[in-house]
Amino acid sequence: MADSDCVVIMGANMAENHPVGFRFVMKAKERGATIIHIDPRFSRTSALSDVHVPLRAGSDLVFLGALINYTLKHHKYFKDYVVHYTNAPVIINDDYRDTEELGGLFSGYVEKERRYDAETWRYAGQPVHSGAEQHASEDFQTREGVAGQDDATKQQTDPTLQDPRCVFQIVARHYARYTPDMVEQSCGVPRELFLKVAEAITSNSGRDRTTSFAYAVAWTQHTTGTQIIGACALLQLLLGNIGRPGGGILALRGHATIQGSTDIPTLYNLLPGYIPMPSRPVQSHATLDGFIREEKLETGIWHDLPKYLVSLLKAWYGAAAQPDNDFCYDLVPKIEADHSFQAMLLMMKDGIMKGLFCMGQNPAVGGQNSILGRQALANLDWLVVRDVHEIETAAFWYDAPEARRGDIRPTEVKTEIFFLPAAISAEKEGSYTNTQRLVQWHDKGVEPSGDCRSEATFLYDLGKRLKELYRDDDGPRGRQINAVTWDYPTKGPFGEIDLEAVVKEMNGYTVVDRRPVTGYAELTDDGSTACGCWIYSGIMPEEGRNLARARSGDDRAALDWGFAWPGNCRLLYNRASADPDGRPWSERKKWVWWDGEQRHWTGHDVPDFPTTKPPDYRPPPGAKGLAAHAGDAPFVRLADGKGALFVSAGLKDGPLPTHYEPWESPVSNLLYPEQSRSPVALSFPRPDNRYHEPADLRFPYVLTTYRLTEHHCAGGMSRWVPWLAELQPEGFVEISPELAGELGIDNGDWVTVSTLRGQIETRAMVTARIQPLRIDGKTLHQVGMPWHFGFGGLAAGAIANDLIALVEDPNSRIHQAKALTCNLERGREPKAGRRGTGGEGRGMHPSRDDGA
Amino acid sequence: MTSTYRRGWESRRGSGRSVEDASRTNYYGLPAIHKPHWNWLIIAYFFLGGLSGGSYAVGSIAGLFGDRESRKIARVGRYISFLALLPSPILLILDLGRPERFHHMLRVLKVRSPMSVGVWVLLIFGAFCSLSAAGQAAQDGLLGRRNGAARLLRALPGHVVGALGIGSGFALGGYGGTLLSATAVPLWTKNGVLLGPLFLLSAVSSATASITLVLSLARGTRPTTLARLERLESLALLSEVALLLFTQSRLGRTIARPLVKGRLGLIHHFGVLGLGLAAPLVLQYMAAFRGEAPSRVVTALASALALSGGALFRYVIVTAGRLSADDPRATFDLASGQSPTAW
Amino acid sequence: MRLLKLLKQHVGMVPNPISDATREIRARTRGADVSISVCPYCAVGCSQLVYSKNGRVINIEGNDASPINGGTLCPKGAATFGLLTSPARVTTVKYRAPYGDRWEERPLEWAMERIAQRVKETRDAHFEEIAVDGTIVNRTLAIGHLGGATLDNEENYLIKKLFTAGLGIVAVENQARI
Amino acid sequence: MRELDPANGSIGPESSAANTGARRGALGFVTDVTLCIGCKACEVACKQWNDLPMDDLGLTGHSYDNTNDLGATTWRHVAFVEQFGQGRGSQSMSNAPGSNWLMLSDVCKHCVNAGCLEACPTGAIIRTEFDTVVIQQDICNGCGYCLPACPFGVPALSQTDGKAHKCTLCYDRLKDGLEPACAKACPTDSIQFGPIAELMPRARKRVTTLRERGVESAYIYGDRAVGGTGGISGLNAFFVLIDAPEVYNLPNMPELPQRKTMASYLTTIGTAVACGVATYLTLRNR
Repeated sequence: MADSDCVVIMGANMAENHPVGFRFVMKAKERGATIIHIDPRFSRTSALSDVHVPLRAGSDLVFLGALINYTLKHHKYFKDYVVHYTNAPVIINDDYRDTEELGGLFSGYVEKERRYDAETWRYAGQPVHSGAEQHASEDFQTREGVAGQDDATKQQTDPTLQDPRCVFQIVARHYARYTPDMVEQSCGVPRELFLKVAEAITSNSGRDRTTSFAYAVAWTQHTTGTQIIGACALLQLLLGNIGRPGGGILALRGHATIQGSTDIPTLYNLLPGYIPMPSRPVQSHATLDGFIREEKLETGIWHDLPKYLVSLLKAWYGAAAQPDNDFCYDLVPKIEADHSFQAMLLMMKDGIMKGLFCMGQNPAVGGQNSILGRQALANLDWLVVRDVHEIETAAFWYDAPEARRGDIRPTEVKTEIFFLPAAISAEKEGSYTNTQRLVQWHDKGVEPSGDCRSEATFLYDLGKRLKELYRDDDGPRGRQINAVTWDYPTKGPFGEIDLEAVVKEMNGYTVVDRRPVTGYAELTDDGSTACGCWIYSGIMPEEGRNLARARSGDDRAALDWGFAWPGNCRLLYNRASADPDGRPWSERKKWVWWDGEQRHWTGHDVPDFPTTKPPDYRPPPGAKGLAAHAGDAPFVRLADGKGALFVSAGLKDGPLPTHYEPWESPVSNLLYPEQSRSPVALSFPRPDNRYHEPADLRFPYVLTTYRLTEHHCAGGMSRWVPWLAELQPEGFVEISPELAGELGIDNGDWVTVSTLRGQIETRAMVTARIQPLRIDGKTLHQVGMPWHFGFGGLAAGAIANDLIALVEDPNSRIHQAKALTCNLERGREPKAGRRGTGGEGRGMHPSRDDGA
Repeated sequence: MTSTYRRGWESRRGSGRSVEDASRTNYYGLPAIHKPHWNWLIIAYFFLGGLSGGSYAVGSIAGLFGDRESRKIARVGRYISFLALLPSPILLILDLGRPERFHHMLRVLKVRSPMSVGVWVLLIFGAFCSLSAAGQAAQDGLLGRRNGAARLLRALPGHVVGALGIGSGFALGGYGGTLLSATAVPLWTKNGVLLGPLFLLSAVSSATASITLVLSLARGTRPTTLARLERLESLALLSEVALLLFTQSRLGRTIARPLVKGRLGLIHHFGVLGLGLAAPLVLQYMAAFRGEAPSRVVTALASALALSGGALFRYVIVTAGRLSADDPRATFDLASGQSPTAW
Repeated sequence: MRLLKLLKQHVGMVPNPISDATREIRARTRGADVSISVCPYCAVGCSQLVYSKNGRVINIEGNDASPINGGTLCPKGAATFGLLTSPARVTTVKYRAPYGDRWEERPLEWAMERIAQRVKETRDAHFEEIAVDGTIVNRTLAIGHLGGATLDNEENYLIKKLFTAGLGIVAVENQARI
Repeated sequence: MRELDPANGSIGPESSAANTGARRGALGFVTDVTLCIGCKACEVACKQWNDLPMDDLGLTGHSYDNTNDLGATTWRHVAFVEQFGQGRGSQSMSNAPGSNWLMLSDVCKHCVNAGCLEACPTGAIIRTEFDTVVIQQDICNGCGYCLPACPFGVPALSQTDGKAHKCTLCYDRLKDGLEPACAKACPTDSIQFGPIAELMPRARKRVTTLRERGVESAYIYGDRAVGGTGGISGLNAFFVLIDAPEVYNLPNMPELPQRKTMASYLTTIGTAVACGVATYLTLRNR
C-alpha cells in the first residue's frame, strides 16, 4: 500500500480501526500519493486524507458505478491490461438481458423464489454448467473458482472490444446511467467533487501508476455488500490495478485471525481451504464422486479439488478413511439450509438449537437485532461461554436492559450457563492469519492463571471426554466421533496439546512416514497424503520448521517474516504486475517478471503463477488444470485465468454489480425505481424482526454504525480494560448541528433512537463531522452510532445493535448495519419503558444530567 | 415500542450547540495551566506568617528606641510575632501531600525558588523570633526567675537580637508575594514584582494594626503611642491601597476578572478595599480631621478592620489567582507576547 | 572538596540533587524473559514482545523487527498488557444453573465433564443420520458454535474438526459473517 | 517580543541552530500534528509502561477527547479540535496535510529551563543526563509549587499518593537505551524521539516541506521564537503545529516564571527598607 499513488478508503475507517495499517497509507501520502476517503462521516481517517467525500450511507455502488462509467467514457482504462488479463473481450450469450433492459432485474429472475437462474449469464458457446441451476438455490458462499467458466479453451472473444455482446460493451451499457449527476442526486456528493475524485483515481492508474482501494465492513454490511466489492474489483481491473504493487483492494478485517477463521473456516458453509460444505439439497453431494463431479473445475487450480478433499478427509478421519469407504465422506455432516449467524439466532429463538458454544464472541451486543439475540440465548438449554471478561452474552439473564427493567426475571430463564475463563494470546501459542493472509505465530509467554485455559486445551479435553463417552457406541453417532483422529502430543502443566502438531496436520503430510509435504502440489487423491487445509500447505515444509514462526523482516515484501498462503506469495495474482510478454509494466511498478535467460518468473515476491510457464505459453487443446491457462493469464485461481469483469456464475444477485437501495432507505432507487431493494436479499420478516418500508416517514434518518479506535468489536476485550475504557467511556450518537438545531438538541443531551426492533437512549455528540446531504432535492440527515457498547464493563452504553434488523446479503449472508433508517428524539426514554443503558449517572454535564 | 412521530421543530428548545461551539477560541474552556491546590491552610499561613514577620520587624524597630512606650510596642510585637509563628510550620506541613517528608525542604537552597528561600527564611526567622520571644518572656518573668536558662535569656541583648532579625521578619512578610509571583498564574505573575511589596505592606499594616489593637485594649497605653502606631498603620494602608489599585489597573480586563466579577469581586471591593483598607483610613482621618485624637474604641475598631482586611487580602489574592489559573483566556492573554516582561 | 561539591549540588540558583534511588533506576524489562507474540485485537497482525519475570507478564510492547508494525502499536494493542491483567478478568469457572439467580463457583473438571454430558445428551436427542430424502447427512442442528476470529488458526481447525467432522454440528460460525 | 503570526512563520529553515537552547546531547520529542491520527496509542502505551491508573472522567463531549488534560495519571494527552466553521471536510486535493479536525498529542515539554524544576523546594525535580526533567518520587513531598510554576500546566498532584507526577520521558527506559513508550507505540511517527540536535533540523525541514505543500501555517512550537520563549530557551519536547498555539491549549509566548524572581526580590527588599525607615521614623518618640 505504501507503493500506491492514490489510496481510496471507502467503506472503511482505516485510521481508526487499523491505525497501524494506516502507517502505510501515511507513507504513501508522504511520498506524494493522494488519499481519498469516501464515507458518510468525517472520521479520523478523513482528517488525514486529502479529500473527504461525504456520501449517503448505502449509496456506495452508485458512486463506484459512476467511477466505472467515467473510466470507460473518458477512455481512462488500461487497455493492454484489460484486453489480456480480464474477460472484457469475452462474448456473452444472446439470452443475456441486462438490468437496463429489464428495469433493474437481470434475465433469469425467478420471482416466486426471489432468486436468479444464472443460465443466461454464461459465456457464448459454453455449455450450461452441470450444477449451475442448482447452485443458485443453495446455500453456499460464492467460491472464487466458480466465477469464471468451466473451460478456458472454448471462449469466444473480441480483442477489439467492439462486439456489442462482449463483456466490455455490456459493462459500458450497464453503467451508462451511473453519471456524475446521478451521484449528486443519489449519493449527495456534488458533481465537481465526484469529478475531482474520478480524475485523481484514473490519472493515478495505468502503466506507471497504481491506485489501491481499502474497504472494511461498511461495504460488506449491506444487502448488496458482495456487489459493492465486485464493483470495486471491476473498476480496479479496468484500471489495471490488480496484482500490481500499490494496487489492489484491501479488505480491512477486524479480528486477529478473521482471515484465518475463513481460510480454516469456522463457517457453516465451508470446509478448510474454501471447499464448499456438502449440502443435502444438492443431490450430487450425496457421494464423494458426485461432490467432486459437481465442484471440480476442469481448468485452473480447482482442477485438483479431489486431492485437496481426500487429503482433508485423511487428516480428519485418519485410518478410518479408506478408498473403499470413500474416505469417510459420509461422516462429513451435510448442511440443510442457511445456518449462518443470523439464521442461528432464529434457530435458537425457535427452539431448534438447544446448546451453544460461544468462544470469544459476544452476540448479546455484537449480534444484529440483539434484543432478539438475547431472547434466543434465554431459550437455550445450555450455553458455554469462553471469554476473558464476564461479557454480556454470559450475563444477559440478570444484567440486560430487559432484566434490569424487570421484563424478564433470572428465575424465568432456563439456560444453563457455563462460563469458562479463557487464556489470551500471550498465555498460549498458536498462529493468527492477518488481513493480508500472513500467518504469524505467537509464542507462549507465561502460563495462564487460575482456570484460564486456551481453547485448544478446552477442545482437546472436551474431544477426549466425548470420545470416551461414545467409546462403545457403534452407531453413526459413535462412528463419527470415534473416527476423528484426536491423538495429539501434549505438554505443560495443563496437558495442552502441542499446536505445532496441528500445524503439521494443516500443512499436510504423507501418510506412510508422516513427513510434512512442501506444498499442495504434493497432495494426492488416493489417500496417501493427509492435509487439513490445502491452502496452508507449505507452512511447515519440513518437520519442526514452522514458517509462521519465521521472523526476519525487510522493508520490501518481507518474505521471511511469517507465511502467506498460497506458498508464501504476498501479492495475489502478481503475474499481472508484468505485461503480457513478462516485462514489468514500468520500472516504477516492478514486482514480478519473467527472466528470459533463466526461463523462470522472478522478482520481489514469490510468484503465485507457475514458475516456469513462459509468457508465450498457449495451452494445448484439452489441457486440464493450470496447464489450461495461457502464459498471460494471471488469475490462477479462476477457471479461465482472467480477471472477471462479468461474473457469469457463482453470484446470487447478478453478473454485474447493480445499485439497490439498502433494505431500509429513506429514498427510493433513482436508478431503478421499480426495484428499490435488492431483489434477492434474504429477509426474515417476523414480529420480532420488523422492517421499515422504504421512505417510511416515521423513520426519517439514516443510521449507520461504526467502530472507534479505542474499542474492539463488541467490547469483550476492551470495555473492561481500564486504559481503553477511559478513552471512550460511554456510548453516544453523532448528529449534525443542523439536525440538532431542528430537534433542539445540545451537545451532550440525552436522545432516544428507535427502530421497529428497539429503542435506546444515549448521549448526543453534536458535531459538524456529520453533515446533512441533499438527496434528490431534499435534505437528508444521517446519524452514526458506535456499536461497541453494552450494559457490562467499565465503558457502558446502549447497544446499537438493538436497533438493527436481521437481513442478509444473499452471497455472504452478512447483515446490513451500515445503512438503515431510524427515528431520533430529544430526551430520554419515557420512564415507564426505560431501558437501562448502563451508562447512567456518568453524564458529561453533571449539573444538567436530567436532560428530559 | 416507538413513540409517536413528532417533528423536531415543534419543540425547539436547545440550539444545536455542537462540539465545535465549545472550542472556538480555546480548548473547551479548559484551564491551560494547573492551579495550585492551596486552600485555607496556605491562606492562613500567608496571613499569620506576614503578621508574625511584620510584628517582629515593627517590634524590633520599636525596640531600638529604648523608651518605655517603645519597649511596650516591642514587647507586644515579639509576643504577637511568636504566637503567629507557632501555627505556621504546622499549617505548612499539613498542606503537603506527604507531610512526613517536610524535612525534604531542607535538602536544598534554591535562590530562584521563593518557596525554597522562604523555607530557610522561616527557619532563620523562627530562631530569631523564638529567641526574642523567649528573652521577652524571661524578662517578664514568665519562665521563672531562678533557672539558668531564664537567667541566660534575660542577659540576652534583646534589641541586638531584634535588630539582626528585622531583615528575616520583613523577608517572611514579603516572600509570600514573591512566591506567588514566580508562577505561571496570570493574576499573580502579571506585575508580579509588585506582589512582594504588596504582601510586605500588608504584613506591616496587619502587624501594626494588631499591635495597636492589643495596646489600645491594654490599660496604661499612652494616646501618643497609639497615635504613632496609627501613623505607621495609615501609612502602610495608604501605600497598600495605592499599590493594590495600581497593580489591579495594570492587570488588564481578562486577567483582573476574578477581582472584579462575582462573589470574590464583592469580597475584594467591599471586604479588602472597603472595610479592610478604606474604612480604617477613614476612621483615623475622620478623627484627625476633627483635630482630636481618636478614641480608643475607634482605634481598636480601625485596627481590627485593618487586621481582617489583611486576612481577606490574602484570601482574595490566593483565590483570585486560582480562578485566573482556571481561565485559559487569562493564561493566553498573559502569554500573548504582548509585553509580558514590562516589569 | 567534597563539601564544595555538596554545596554546589544543593545550594545555588538551580541545584540538581539526584537521589540514590534515581541513580539506580533501570527499565524493569532488564533481565526479563521475552517471547514474541501477535496482537490479539485486529487483523493487521502486529508483532509484540511479551516480557515476563518469574512467570508473570510485566510488559508488552511492539516488536521493532516486524515489517508490519515496526515496534508500533495502536491503543488496543498497547493495552494488551491491560487486557491480560484486567482487574475484571475472570479466572475461575462460573456456573449458572437453569432458572438460577446467581453465579456459582464450580471446579473446572466438573464443568468439563458436565459440558461433555450435555453435548452428548443434546446430540443424541437430535442427531440426524439420514434425511427424509434418504441422503446420509450425519448431523445435528441442535448445537451451535459462535466465535473463532479471535482464536488461533489451530483452534479454529480443532473446532471445525471436533464439532463438524466429529460431532456433526453444522451451525459453526464466527465473526467473519458480522 | 513580536507577535506570532503562524502564516508568516516564526522561523524559517534559514534560522540558525540557536533557536533552541537545548544542551549538548539533549534528548526529546518532536510531535507532528500533521501525522497524528488521534489514535491515543501514546496515552495507553504511556499508562501501561508507567503503570498509571485510569482517570475515569466519563464522557466529556469534547469531541473524542475524554481525558481532557495532562495530569498526575495522564502523561500523554491527545487533544481533538473540530474546526468546521470554514466549510466542511478536507477537499483540497493538494496533498496538503492538515484538516478541520486537529489532533495533537500533548506531553511534558521538558523545558530547557524548566519552571517546575526551578520552583521545586525539595530538589525532587532534577535535570537528568539526557537534559530531561524528572520528578524523583522518593523525594517529592507534595508541596504542589511545581503545579502553578509550569506555564504549560503539566505536573499535577496525585490524589492517591499526594506527590507530583508528570512525564519522565521514560527515564528508566532511556537508562537502558530504550525509546520512550509513547514514541515507540506511535503508529504514524507523529511522535518522534531522538537527540534534539537531529530532531530540530528534521522538524525544520518538515515545516519547509509542509509549506511547500501548501500548509502555510505550519511552524515549530517550542523553540525560542514560540513556546520556548521568555527565558525558557526552547522545549526539549517540541511540536509541529498548523494553527495558533491557543487552539491546542498551549500558551503562545510563555515565560519562565522565575525569570522575574530576582527583580521581585529587589522590589521586596526595597519595600522592606522603605518600611523599615518609615517604621523607624513614625515610631520614633519625638
